[in-house]
Amino acid sequence: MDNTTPSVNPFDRLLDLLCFTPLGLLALLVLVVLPLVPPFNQEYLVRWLVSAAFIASLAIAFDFTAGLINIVNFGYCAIMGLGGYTSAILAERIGLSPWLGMLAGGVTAAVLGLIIGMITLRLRGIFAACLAWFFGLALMGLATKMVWLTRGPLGMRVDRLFETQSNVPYYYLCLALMVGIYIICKWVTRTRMGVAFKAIGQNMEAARTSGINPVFYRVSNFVLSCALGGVLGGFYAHYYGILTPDMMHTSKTVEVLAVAYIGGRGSLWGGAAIAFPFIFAMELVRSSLTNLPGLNLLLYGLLLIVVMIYYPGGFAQFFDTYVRKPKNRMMDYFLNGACGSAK
Amino acid sequence: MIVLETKELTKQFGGLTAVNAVSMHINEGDIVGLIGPNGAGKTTLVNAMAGLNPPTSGQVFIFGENTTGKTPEKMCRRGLSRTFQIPVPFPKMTVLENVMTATIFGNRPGTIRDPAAHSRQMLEFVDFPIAEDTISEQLNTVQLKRLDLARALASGPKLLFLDELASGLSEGELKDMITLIFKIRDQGITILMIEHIMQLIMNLCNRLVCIQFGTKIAEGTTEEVANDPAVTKAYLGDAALDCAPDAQQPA
Amino acid sequence: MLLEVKRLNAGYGFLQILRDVSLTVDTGEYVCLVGPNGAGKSTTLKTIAGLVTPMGGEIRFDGENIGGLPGNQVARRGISLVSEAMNLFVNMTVQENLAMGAYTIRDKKAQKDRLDFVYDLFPRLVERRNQLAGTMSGGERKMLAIGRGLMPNPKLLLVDEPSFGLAPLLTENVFQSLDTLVSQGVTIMLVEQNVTKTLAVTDRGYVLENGRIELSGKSSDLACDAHVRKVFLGV
Amino acid sequence: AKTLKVGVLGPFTGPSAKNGAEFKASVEMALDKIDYTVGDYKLEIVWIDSQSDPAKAASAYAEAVERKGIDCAMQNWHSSVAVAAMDVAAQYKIPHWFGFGATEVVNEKWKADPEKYSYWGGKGWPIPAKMALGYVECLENAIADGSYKPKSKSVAIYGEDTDWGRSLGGALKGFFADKGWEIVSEDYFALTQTDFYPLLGKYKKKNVAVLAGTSTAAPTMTAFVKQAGEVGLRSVIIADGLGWMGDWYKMAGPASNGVLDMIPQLTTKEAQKWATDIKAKYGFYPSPSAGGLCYDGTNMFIKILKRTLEKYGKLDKVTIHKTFVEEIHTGKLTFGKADGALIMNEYRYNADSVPDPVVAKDGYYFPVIQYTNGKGDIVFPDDWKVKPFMAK
Amino acid sequence: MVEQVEKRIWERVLKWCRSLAGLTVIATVVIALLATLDRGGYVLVNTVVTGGMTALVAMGLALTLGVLNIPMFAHGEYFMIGTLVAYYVFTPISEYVSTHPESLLAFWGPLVTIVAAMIIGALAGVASELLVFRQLRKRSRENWVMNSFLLTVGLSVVLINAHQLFFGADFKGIVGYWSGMPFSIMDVYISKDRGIAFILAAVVVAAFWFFMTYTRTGRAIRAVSQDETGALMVGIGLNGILLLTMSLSCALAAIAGAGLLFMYPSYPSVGLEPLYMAWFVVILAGLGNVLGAVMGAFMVALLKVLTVEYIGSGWDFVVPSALIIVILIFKPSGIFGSEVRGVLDK
Ligand SMILES: Nc1ncnc2c1ncn2[C@@H]1O[C@H](COP(=O)(O)OP(=O)(O)OP(=O)(O)O)[C@@H](O)[C@H]1O
Ligand SMILES: Nc1ncnc2c1ncn2[C@@H]1O[C@H](COP(=O)(O)OP(=O)(O)OP(=O)(O)O)[C@@H](O)[C@H]1O
Ligand SMILES: CC(C)C[C@H](N)C(=O)O
Ligand SMILES: [Mg+2]
Ligand SMILES: [Mg+2]
Repeated sequence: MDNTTPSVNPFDRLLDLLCFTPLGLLALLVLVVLPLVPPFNQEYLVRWLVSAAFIASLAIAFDFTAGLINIVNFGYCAIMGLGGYTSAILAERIGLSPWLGMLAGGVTAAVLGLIIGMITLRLRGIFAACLAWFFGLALMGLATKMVWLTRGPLGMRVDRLFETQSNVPYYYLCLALMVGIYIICKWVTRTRMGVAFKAIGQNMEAARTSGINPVFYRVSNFVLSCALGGVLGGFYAHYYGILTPDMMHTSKTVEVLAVAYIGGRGSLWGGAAIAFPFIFAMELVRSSLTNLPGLNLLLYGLLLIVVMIYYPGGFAQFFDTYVRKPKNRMMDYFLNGACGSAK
Repeated sequence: MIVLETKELTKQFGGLTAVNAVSMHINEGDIVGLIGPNGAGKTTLVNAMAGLNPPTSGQVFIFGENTTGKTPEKMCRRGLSRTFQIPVPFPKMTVLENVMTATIFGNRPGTIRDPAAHSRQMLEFVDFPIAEDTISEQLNTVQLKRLDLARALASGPKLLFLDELASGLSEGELKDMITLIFKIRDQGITILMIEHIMQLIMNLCNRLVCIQFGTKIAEGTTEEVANDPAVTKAYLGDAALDCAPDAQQPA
Repeated sequence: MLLEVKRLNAGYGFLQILRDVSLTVDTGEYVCLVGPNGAGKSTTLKTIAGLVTPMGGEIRFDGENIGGLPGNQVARRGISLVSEAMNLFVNMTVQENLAMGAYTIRDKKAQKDRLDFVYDLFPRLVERRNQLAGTMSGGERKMLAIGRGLMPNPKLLLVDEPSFGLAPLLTENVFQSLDTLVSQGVTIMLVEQNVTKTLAVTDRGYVLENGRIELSGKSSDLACDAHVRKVFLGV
Repeated sequence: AKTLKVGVLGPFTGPSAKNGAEFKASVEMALDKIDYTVGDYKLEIVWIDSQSDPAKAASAYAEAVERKGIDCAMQNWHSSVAVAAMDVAAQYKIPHWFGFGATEVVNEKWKADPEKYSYWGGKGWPIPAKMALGYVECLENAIADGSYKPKSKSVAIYGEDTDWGRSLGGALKGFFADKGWEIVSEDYFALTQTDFYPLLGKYKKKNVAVLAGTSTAAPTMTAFVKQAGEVGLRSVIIADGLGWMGDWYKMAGPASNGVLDMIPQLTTKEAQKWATDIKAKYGFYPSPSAGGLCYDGTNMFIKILKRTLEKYGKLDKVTIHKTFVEEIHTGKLTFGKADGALIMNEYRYNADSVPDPVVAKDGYYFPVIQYTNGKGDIVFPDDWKVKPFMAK
Repeated sequence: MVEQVEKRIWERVLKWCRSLAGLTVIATVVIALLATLDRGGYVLVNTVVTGGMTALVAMGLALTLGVLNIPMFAHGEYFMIGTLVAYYVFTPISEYVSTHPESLLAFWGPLVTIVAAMIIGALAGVASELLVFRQLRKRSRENWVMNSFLLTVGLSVVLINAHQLFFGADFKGIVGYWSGMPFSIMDVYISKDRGIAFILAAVVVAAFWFFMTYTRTGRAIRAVSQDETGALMVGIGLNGILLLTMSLSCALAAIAGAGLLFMYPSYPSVGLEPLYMAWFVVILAGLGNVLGAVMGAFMVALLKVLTVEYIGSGWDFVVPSALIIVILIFKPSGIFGSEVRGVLDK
């Protein structure tokens, strides 16, 4: 909200425009080169990278609703699944290109987001979360029972996006999606819309009497968040090559939610930052301790409990309070950027 | 000129009629007091007029236009603001951000160049005692009410509803409050206030409306209403005698 | 001394509100605590009642240090708080609320006696005994809150802003009830914004400003004190 | 010595973990016997947990290839996993042996690009349509010889809502309809459902003569059978899959008397010894259709490895795949009772059948059995039967 | 005088009938009767029996919501603990009984099992309260509903996987508790297990209701649910009550689990379905409304039975979800109204 000082050089201004700090940019660069350097150039690690980037993107888009307007969209993965199914069905039935399919997935998800947004309008907190949850369950039920369309639990086979067998292109695509989603979300929060989101998330009545139209802002928030989820669903479909109603299950939403909250609600970047180490740690435990099946999930549950008890603000809050206040000016620039906004 | 008028306004909650066919009006430049026992329906009446709880039946006219059932955000754009009996502004925002939100959304886009400066001005205007970067959940009730007032003023109202703005103030602070409300009135803002503190009512208001069990029992100039036996019986008790208007009332 | 508070420090989280507050209340006294907004009056009462944990200092009640005990333990020792927010059980009836007030009394007969006492004091509650507390008007709730505070036959009753948000008629009623109680021998510590009124009815008073006790003395003396008049009455 | 890393794909965690446990036990038993050696190769097992989820299974599979460096793989339980895993196998050119996953989809996919999917060597379980006829014939026979007189020729189809449940249900429906039975209803329920009172009440009202269907989840299937008894249904119940889990009778109890199932029996001495060995070592009785088939599949894989070594002098993914194409898909290499097969007479594949094994009485064949007190007796086909079919 | 009282009661009944709660209850009963006439007695009987069991699970969930203000996602896991304990207690008993059929245990064994499950369930509740929820409560009450909800999500993951790790993933089930012929009501057969489980549920629900309304401790629990500070002020030990409530709620879930072992064998994620059912009920009835949950359980049961009857098996997720969405739209606080403050006010 502050005016930028005129002495800022063009690089910093661009960076600020893209909502990145120098640290954030560095992190992004690391992610970009990661699949090219050993040991990360092995395909299975690239797969882990893809799933981390995927969860990270979902966490950002999820946090856009949960963190900003304080409504937990508990059916988020079902909406993502809707995007995936749309894209897959269009590709299969009318041969639509997967790229357009992903967009179409975004559009259907957005329409559903519009409906859920309109309906939850009158509801608060936990009720809205429950409603979204039951929407998700109903959607999953439909995907299970509309066998003629989705093949139900039998799973729907989808053509993959790229011809190659390598996962690297998928990784870059997903990374690009992640950065794009982050920038879109962050941009929106910088406009007056962002102020409105914060306001209606905190006190609906005061927001309304201050002249904020909650219908418009709440619904647009839902629509954007769901649309992004739908696009990601399209990516999921054309990456894994198979869709089952299970991908819409609550436990999938829980995974996203855990990453977003451990990362730090409302920060947008927290979930993305935490997703990579989190997914890698989980996969490592799982694949190294195969004789103790379930141990990785047990650890993940414990982690969630510990974070929630001792640091409910998540990683972002920790970072903001302890790391982000350096004495040194160079460090300060590095961590906070020249203009002091974002990542 | 009449800035606000209600016709047979009624509001029911389930079986309970909280406001029962109330017709009243407010003239431009007035400070009107709305009094009545606890649970009489004052807050409900104000909510119905401000669009927060649409009335069950009856009509509201604001600046001559029928605004019955219009949403509060639309009312706000038309120049109606209000404070809350139990204020909880945006708890996680700083004091300044709170006011800025109203500045940004309450005024037509483009009319205010520098929202931050405008908001600071508002805080100054209401004499806000605490640093502007305090997170507002750390404020106490009285400070919250003051903040709520600044927020309400920031959206540039022509008509302002105040719901028990002064409860919890000590006698000295009441004096400051009286001065402040006159200052607001002098900006050309018409005021409707709910209040239980007779000292304030008697000093500030030129007209009073008294309701009981949701029904209007008296309306008129301050003296008329305050001396109305029905009002004395229902509301004031002996206390009315203690709080005759002060001599030093500014013109 | 019934209650002796020595150099009490207290606050919320890292935010300290009370600084070295010391005060005493003797059995049968009617004492008031006045001060401007945010001075920490409610915090003082809440700390005595065990709802806020003290950061330092001592609270002696009947000779025993009760500082740091949780609220329920304090209540068991005979201190009752009628809080600003009243904290009624909104989905219980008046009678049930009063019964909860006597939670610490296990003797059925004694409970009955206390109930009769409260109903005598506030006949209005008798009429409403089967109404849900959440549906009562503000003044009735205040009566109920005071009534509930009296149920355990407390040695010390702490009352926080009984007139807050009440219509003048009801305010009058509440003050009269408090007077009656004092005349029946209950020890009361009152916090109230209406300073003139408060100083007129109580015996002794403390003035709290910015978390410190600035003045204390007989209420009639305080009422004439120049500082008090300047701070509270603006004259 | 040289090592050959063999992946074993199975649901080791998740809802079907019990099957995973049977897989694990059977594979270990088979490999223990040869001391994990084939020729001068040491076999090293890499467990690949499918977690009953195709997406996760695909990741885990790829990881096993790249990180743990498996050269070949075997087994699998779920159809949905098979559909996903066969792509991964094709991608890395990993020969995969004996994956279960009965679904027609696998066959369709396979046939669409036989070269690419030839890595999905041979299925461990043929499509349901090839098996389900037995039930209908069994009942028709009984009607013909007068030992079974249904009030009406009506049948209700039920099943778990998965590829497996629907394909078997569909097949049964077709066969029954062909023989002039009336299909009263067709219901598919969630894999985890265990309360069938409403559904069974409906069947009771309609007075259905036969209930026919399947579920792979033991709690589901046993609950269905048990509750059918409780609501007083007198219908003949076909509960395909009831006996697949070793300990099923502990849950189903006497309500299972008279229920029909298709399950290979542990008829031979070796087979029974194998079962007691597993019980002694792992603490549970294995089922012939999960553990037993897996055990046979593993042994057949060992035979394949031996042949490959013989023929090409080395074991790697290329040579093993060559054996698949040249020896198995042509029907040259088979595995039968003489080789020590416990369950089937002979596992044999040919150009027409691939990826399925040849279904025939002397090949891969499930007899129909009827339970009494937890023990199944073959009631069909006639030349194997030990007891006649008995209506309730 | 008597007449007047009668008239008063009559008026109140009439008023209740015209309220949403009354209308839905009446509609439920009417629909149930119509469906029974249409399809036969089993519709009614199944509804009642299924409803009783659902009530047990839902009541515990409503209790944690109402008193502790925790939207419990791990409730199913206490159900799972109930099944697990019951399996390990009952298996030896049933082996003993099979060799000594005349022993008293043939009848009392199952009850012993259920009581054991109840005790362990209560202990599990105590452990979770002490190790998890109290730790959070000590640190911060801010955003409590959401934070505690996430805690329960974590708890659920931990418990499911702990089961998998220590007890394996196989199905640990039994044939049944009581042997013997099924009862028959209205030409519908009900197994002894189901019948007794229903009676058990009815007894527990009644006892629980009595406890909550008439005992000192029960009242204290309700008081805490309505105002924690108020409860402290009148001398109610908050920690004790919270602990008690948690253990009660978990014990209820465990009783349900143990009572239904014959239908739900124990395995790690057995609790998911009961959890969903319980949430359906609790939302339908109103968050935290314990007695409403009992009524709601029967409604959900009817809905389930009718869905299977008229639409088909497997739709019993879609239809209730859709209905609950509709209810939330028109009456967010549920049919019987919500008693939760933190949820409603914030
Ligand atoms: N949302 C609601 N639902 C049901 N009843 C309500 C609702 N809001 C207010 N009421 C009831 O309507 C009546 C009028 O309430 P209102 O808040 O308008 O009183 P008031 O005059 O502002 O009183 P006070 O001076 O105590 O603030 C009260 O009896 C109250 O209980
Ligand atoms: N729960 C809380 N958390 C943080 N700060 C608080 C809390 N409650 C009160 N405060 C702060 O403590 C200070 C003293 O509050 P307190 O309520 O004791 O004042 P008071 O003298 O009773 O004032 P009033 O006349 O407004 O009731 C205020 O500045 C207030 O902001
Ligand atoms: C092995 C089969 C009988 C069952 C397996 N679940 C499938 O889907 O094919
Ligand atoms: Mg009011
Ligand atoms: Mg106070």
